[in-house]
Amino acid sequence: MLLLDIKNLTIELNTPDGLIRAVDRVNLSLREGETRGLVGESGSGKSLVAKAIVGVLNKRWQISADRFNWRGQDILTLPYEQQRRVIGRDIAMIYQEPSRSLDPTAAILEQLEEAIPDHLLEGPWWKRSYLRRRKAIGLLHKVGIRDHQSVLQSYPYQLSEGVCQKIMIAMAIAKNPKLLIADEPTTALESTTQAQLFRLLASFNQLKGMSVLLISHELESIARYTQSLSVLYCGQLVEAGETAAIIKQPFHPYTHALIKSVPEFQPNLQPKTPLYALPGSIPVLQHLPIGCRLGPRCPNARKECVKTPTLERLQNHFYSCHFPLTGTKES
Amino acid sequence: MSMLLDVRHLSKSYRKSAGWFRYRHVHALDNISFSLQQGKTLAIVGETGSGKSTLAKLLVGIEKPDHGHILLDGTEVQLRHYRQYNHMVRFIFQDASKSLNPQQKIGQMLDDVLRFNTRMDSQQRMHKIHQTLKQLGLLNEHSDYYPHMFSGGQLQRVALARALILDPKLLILDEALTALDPSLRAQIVNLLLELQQKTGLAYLLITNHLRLVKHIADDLLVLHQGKALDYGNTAHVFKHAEHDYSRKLINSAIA
Amino acid sequence: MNLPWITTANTRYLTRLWLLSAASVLSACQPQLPETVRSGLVYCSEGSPESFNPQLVTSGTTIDAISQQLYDRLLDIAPGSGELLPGLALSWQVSDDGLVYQFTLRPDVQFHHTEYFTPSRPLSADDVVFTFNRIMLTEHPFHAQGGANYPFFQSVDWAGLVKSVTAPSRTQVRFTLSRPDSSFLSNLATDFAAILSAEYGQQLQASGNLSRLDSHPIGTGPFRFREYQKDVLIRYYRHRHYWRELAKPEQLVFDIVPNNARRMAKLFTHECDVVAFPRVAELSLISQRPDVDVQESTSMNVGFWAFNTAKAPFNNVKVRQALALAINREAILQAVYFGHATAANSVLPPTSWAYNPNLSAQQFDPIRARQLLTEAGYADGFSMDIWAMPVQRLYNPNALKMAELMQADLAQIGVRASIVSYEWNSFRRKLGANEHDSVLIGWSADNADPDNFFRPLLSCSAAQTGTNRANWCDENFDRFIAQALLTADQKQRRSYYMAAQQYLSEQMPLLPIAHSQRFQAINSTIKGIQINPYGGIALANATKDIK
Amino acid sequence: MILYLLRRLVLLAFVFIALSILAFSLGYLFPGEPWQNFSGLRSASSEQLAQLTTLYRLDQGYIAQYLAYLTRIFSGDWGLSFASQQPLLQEMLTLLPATLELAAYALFISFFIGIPIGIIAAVKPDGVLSKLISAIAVTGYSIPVFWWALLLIMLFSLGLGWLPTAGRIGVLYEVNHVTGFMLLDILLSDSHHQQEALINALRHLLLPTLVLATFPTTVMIRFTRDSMLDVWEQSYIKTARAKGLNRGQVLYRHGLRNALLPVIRQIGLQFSTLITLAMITEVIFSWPGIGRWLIDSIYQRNYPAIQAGLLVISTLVISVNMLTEILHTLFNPLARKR
Amino acid sequence: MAKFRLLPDEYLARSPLTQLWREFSRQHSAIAGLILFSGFFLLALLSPLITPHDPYLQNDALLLLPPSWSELGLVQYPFGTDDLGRDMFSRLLVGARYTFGIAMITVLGALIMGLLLGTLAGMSRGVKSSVFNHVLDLALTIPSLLLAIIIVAILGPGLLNTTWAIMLALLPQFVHGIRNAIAEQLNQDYVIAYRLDGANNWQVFSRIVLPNIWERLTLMATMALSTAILDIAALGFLGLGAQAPTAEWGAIIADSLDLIYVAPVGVAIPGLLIFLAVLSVNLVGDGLRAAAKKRREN
Repeated sequence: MLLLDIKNLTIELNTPDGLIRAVDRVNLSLREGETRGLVGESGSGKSLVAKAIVGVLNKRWQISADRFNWRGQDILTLPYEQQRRVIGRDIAMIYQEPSRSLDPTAAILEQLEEAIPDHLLEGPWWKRSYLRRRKAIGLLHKVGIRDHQSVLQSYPYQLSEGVCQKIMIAMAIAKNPKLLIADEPTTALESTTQAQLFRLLASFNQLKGMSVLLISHELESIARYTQSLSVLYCGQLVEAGETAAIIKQPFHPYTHALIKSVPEFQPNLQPKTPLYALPGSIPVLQHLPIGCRLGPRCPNARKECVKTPTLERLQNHFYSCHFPLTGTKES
Repeated sequence: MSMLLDVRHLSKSYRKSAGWFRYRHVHALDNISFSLQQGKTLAIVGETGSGKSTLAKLLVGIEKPDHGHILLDGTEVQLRHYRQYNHMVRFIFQDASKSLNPQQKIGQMLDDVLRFNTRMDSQQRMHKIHQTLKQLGLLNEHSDYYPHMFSGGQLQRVALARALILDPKLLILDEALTALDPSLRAQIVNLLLELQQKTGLAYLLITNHLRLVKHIADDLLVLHQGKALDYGNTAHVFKHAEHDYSRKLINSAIA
Repeated sequence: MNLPWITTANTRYLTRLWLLSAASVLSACQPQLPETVRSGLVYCSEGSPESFNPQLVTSGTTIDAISQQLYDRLLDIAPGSGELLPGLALSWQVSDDGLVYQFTLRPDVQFHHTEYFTPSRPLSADDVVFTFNRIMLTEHPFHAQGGANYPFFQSVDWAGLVKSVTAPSRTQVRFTLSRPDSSFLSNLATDFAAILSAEYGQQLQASGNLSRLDSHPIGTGPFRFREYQKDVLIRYYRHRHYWRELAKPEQLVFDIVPNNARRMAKLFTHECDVVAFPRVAELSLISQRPDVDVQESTSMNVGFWAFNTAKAPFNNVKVRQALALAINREAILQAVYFGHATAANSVLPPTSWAYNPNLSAQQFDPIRARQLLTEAGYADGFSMDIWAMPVQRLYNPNALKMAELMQADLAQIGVRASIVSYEWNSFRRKLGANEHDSVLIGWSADNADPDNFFRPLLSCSAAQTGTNRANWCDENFDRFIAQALLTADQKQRRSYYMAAQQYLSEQMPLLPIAHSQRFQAINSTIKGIQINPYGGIALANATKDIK
Repeated sequence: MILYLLRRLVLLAFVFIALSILAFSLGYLFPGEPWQNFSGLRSASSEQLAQLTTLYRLDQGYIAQYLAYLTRIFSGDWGLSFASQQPLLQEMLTLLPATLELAAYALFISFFIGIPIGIIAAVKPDGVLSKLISAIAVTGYSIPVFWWALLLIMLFSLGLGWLPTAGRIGVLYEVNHVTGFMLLDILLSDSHHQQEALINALRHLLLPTLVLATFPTTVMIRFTRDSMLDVWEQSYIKTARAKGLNRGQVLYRHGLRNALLPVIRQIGLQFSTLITLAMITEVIFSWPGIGRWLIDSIYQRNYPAIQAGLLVISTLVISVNMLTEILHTLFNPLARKR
Repeated sequence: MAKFRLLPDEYLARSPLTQLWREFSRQHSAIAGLILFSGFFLLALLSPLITPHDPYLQNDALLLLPPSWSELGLVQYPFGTDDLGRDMFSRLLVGARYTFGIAMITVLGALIMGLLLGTLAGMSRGVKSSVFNHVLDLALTIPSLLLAIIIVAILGPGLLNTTWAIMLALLPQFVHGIRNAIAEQLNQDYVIAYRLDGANNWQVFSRIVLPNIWERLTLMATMALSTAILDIAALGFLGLGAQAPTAEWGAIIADSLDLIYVAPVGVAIPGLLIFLAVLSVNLVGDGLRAAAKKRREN
């Protein structure tokens, strides 16, 4: 069953100069127990999509979608409070800068306990606070923090980013969410810790069947831990499908460039030889090209590219390009 | 071939107050030695607290070492004399946007660099600026831009222009590639490699991005808590790291 | 309750506080006021008293606040006619040579009972002897208290005049003079000649607190002292054993409000029942209000501009005349007195029997003034200070404004005047030290005798004691007023005084500016307040008409 | 933490020493003889002068004099007031509570009205209500306090006749001076007319408090609003929302705590402004407090009083500042970091 | 095709200054404040030229004339005359010079002194600066008006002394603010980069620090200006500032206070002017702050 099914999600920013379409008709779906990567460079709108799912975008952003189903229920049509309740119950999110995502004035214990919903505590009410504490300690153990006593009494500034991120995860899994969205969870961390965290997320996915939406701008760091992949460029979905298939044979020039620019995916590349790179730079929000937004940078661009390509499907592999890198364009 | 940069037994410690009138000595760098040839790239990797940033500061002369010597082209460096030093070594910051004065146009900034360090007249300076911008794939018009008008990749080019305009022999890049988007990073990496081939520029790459190191660095130095663990040819260290920590670091990136 | 300081009693208060505060703060109606509040009278006065002993002071503010309320005198002055009436003295005899005065005291006059003094006996001759010996005898234990300064008595040369005060019996007091003095009885009736308690004096002497005699007063007047907070208020309670009819208000508070506008505001908000010296500028406005009555009475006073004649260039009579000619008095009368005053030609008001009607009115003639200055050798003018009182007085409701007007006038003749003002007490202190060039000040009569204007203001003796603001000492003038005192014949006295006035208008030690009316604004529910033309105000008979 | 407190105390001591040096040097800076400015005596006989010279060590160096001055300050001998010739310390001790009472109520209002309104304004920063509140706030802290006071007096006292214009209580009420705080004193008194006195005192209190509270309240509104908006943008708020807490819970548990921390500090800064404004308010409402007394002292050239007033007010202000800073540190783990 | 974004986009092309102005001009209240502010500024400059009457000329024939909207008023005297027959309108116009103009001068003086001291403190470190800190801490805790009152108590009342007093009273906050701003700048990467480029202290200060803190300086100046106006007026009102004939607004209020029932205009209008002057400064300051914040966000 599809856990999350979003069709044609559009997010627009209200500026004094007019509406800016930051996310342009993006489709995203997620099965139960699936780990999906959402890849895109800066300005691709990947964080916007994540925030739109969790519903924490501020008022300057306008969200619309043809379909925005969470477990079969279109949550955009729900009243605000109910929307919050559904999301709050089922979806958890962790962010790029864990230390800033924790309230600097509250002790970890307090913040962790707060994340534990009442309905998960089984026992008479007078035991609640004790149970809550036990549960908090249990959560810390789950994310691999052994020294719970000192951590619980600490304030965020006393802990390293890695530990903070683990606590964020602990808080996220406290309510047994169906979906965990991790928005660039490792950017601020040391490389040794990064691997630890990815393994941790993967283990929750495998052990508890929790779906994970992993967002990153580095393809290579998430390719290893995800089953499926969606690639965004400048607010447009360029390619989606099985991770392995995409890495092996990308259809879209952008995905292709992304993969080729990473030395790791090029085992035959000699050290100190030039990498494959798309020319130009990522356009800023205020100045997006019309049609296929990769157009100006695309090596294969032609006249047709001023029209936005539709999303095509080849088996389980979706792409959005007038001139895909392989096969013929099916009609 | 003489060494462009030769660092010998460099040590640096800081005093940290630990209560009333008591101080603790923190060894940021402990007896570090390495050398770098012209046209080569040395990568220094390590986690936060390993002494990477201290090393960078010592190399550009923001701070003075407690012990040890830094030899540039065979002569010991007199620190704090940036103006002479600048023709040899230039520093590139992690965040290009933060290293540029938001109130100053790029052209002015580059002009200042030339005015401080050379005796060119304004005509020559203008010419040099245009030349450098072109070299980095930027346009003359960009000199009228303010930093906020550039995108991230272009800013890194501007930062490179600032460094290269003095035709140095060595660039120190402090995490300068880490925060870039992959496609842009590839562009910059290509640019750096191209420059190295053309001009024989040497790079000292301070980073913890090991995948990149593997591709572009000739030599590798692993720092951990102020101490040098492994030092040698990149491919060799990747394959036969002696210390556990080095192995762990390498594995986390490659595995 | 885990807060230790909240006791049950306190919680009761707190609850009450909350209950009360919200609803009733704005409501003006207050049921069942306590008697001290209900019948209490608030008199808003213009300044703090300097002392609680009238012997030591001259200022009208102090006299208004203390004399009539706390004390009685041997003699009183009839408000209308100025005749002398029996006060604490039932009767008196004068010897034929005018040198011995004998008074018979009223029996059973009680002194105040207060927290700090309980009298054991009624008024006796000892008290009168004590009172006056304090002034006269330098060896008197209280004489040196307060700086041995008795300005009024010194200005009338009391010590030179009175040889002795004795008590032939408990009810008899005898004054022996060294020379006849026609103003002697009038001086005894002034507010300064209040009778103190000898018994209280002894008690203080025993405890060593001599200064309390002047700060914690005991008298025989209608009210007794309760408390004094400087610049805030004076509180009196009714004297329950007063020999005359008891005072109507249970409590009398002098609310000290130096600012005119604020005093008016308090009258309008009924925070004050009686307001001293309402601003003449607002009289028409005040009289339109139904809740306020304005009382007007003639008053013996004069506002003047005194030159420090001991200082150059003011020691030059031509300079003084020139300055006098330069002033446009008509403008001052309009702008400062708002027409509620008559231009003064002499220090003596026209209502006095000794007034010289032949004096020419002072001219406004800047051209002549310039000439005089040139003659005096000041063709280019000079710089001078005009000291202006910071407070409002009957004789000059706004000295600062008057000074500003004069500043502009003087500029016409090349005299550069700067205005100097200090807080009132500093002002008086510095004035007493004769630091000024010229000063805008004035005088209110204490009794009906013309001598009261001349001697305290312009005599040599007053120049030493500090009430002579012109710092003027002139033998000719002193001779006139001394001769006037030696004769009891009014006609003869008058001729001396006329001559003295003529002499003054030539010498111009001070420029008389105006004789002002006295006004009092009172809440229209208050009845029975009397203004005394010779200073002082009686509040004992005031009643509040409460609906 | 103890280390931090100790450091603060050392700083406090340092500041007080500097302050006392300033107050001491005022004795020389003011016109007149130093012995006059220190003792408050206008004139002294030669024996008195000799006595003062030994007591004040005027014949010795400045340091000895300063030490003698400090000794006197600590022993409570602050000299006499020029104007009243009363001991200054006692005079100030009776006046200070009046100022403190007024300032406390104003601070109370600014706290309990300013903060909630600031929060309301932050809830919908672009709403009409928020704009209205902002407009009122900017008006409030732009208005000159003395003019505002006069306007209110003109309206409520003279125009409508609702409220009195001056003083702490009707002069006909006699309240014993126990604590110096009027409402407390009335409650402590045994009078049968407590109730009437209390109403009367509250009526007197209303306008001055309102006037005095205007500035700090509006500043507090703006400050709270800005602080709240700032905090509301932080990612930990988003985290809290994502935890499933509702708006009120987020506001209460995370928003308020973080937004109010800088506000605590603000109170300390407000207090010094408050004292200044209280001085003007006291002058206009004839409030018998230390501010009015100090300004009167300037008119009267009452140098010993100015000197002492400066010392007391500055000490008060600095202590409150220090206290709020310590409180701020106590509540803010981030500040404890250093 | 690499430079498809060659022509700078309209918004981004602006220098930081024009961006600030653009954000500023979007706020109606800020623009209204700026217009009002300019009005007061011009008034302070030009008031002696445009007063219909001599503000100090006493006209004995026209005492306490009511304003011209009253039946008894005269058109030539829009706000009537005071109790010495001086034209109220002219006095109020000239008052801009004292209350507003002197406040500007005061702030300017304090700003220049503050810049000197703050720079010294900001660019030097060590023990010196820690002692300096404590002195500043002390000075900052004493409210400016109180400090001004004390200085006036030493120097004696008068407008000039008030100016000095307020200048001195404003100084600590300027020094503090400027020192912090400079210290903040000096910690920036671009300053280190600039030093590495070979810039000396003066070059760092003049080319980087100064252009980057002027915005903060302006903000500080607006805050100080509103304080200065209020302080000058308050001291004038208390009789410690401008003395008798000077047409300073606070002093006019104090003068007119005695006549508040007869001529309430004398209290109402100068107060309103002070209020508007402070309001305009505050609106400009708030607008500037909001604009700077908006610009940083974009």
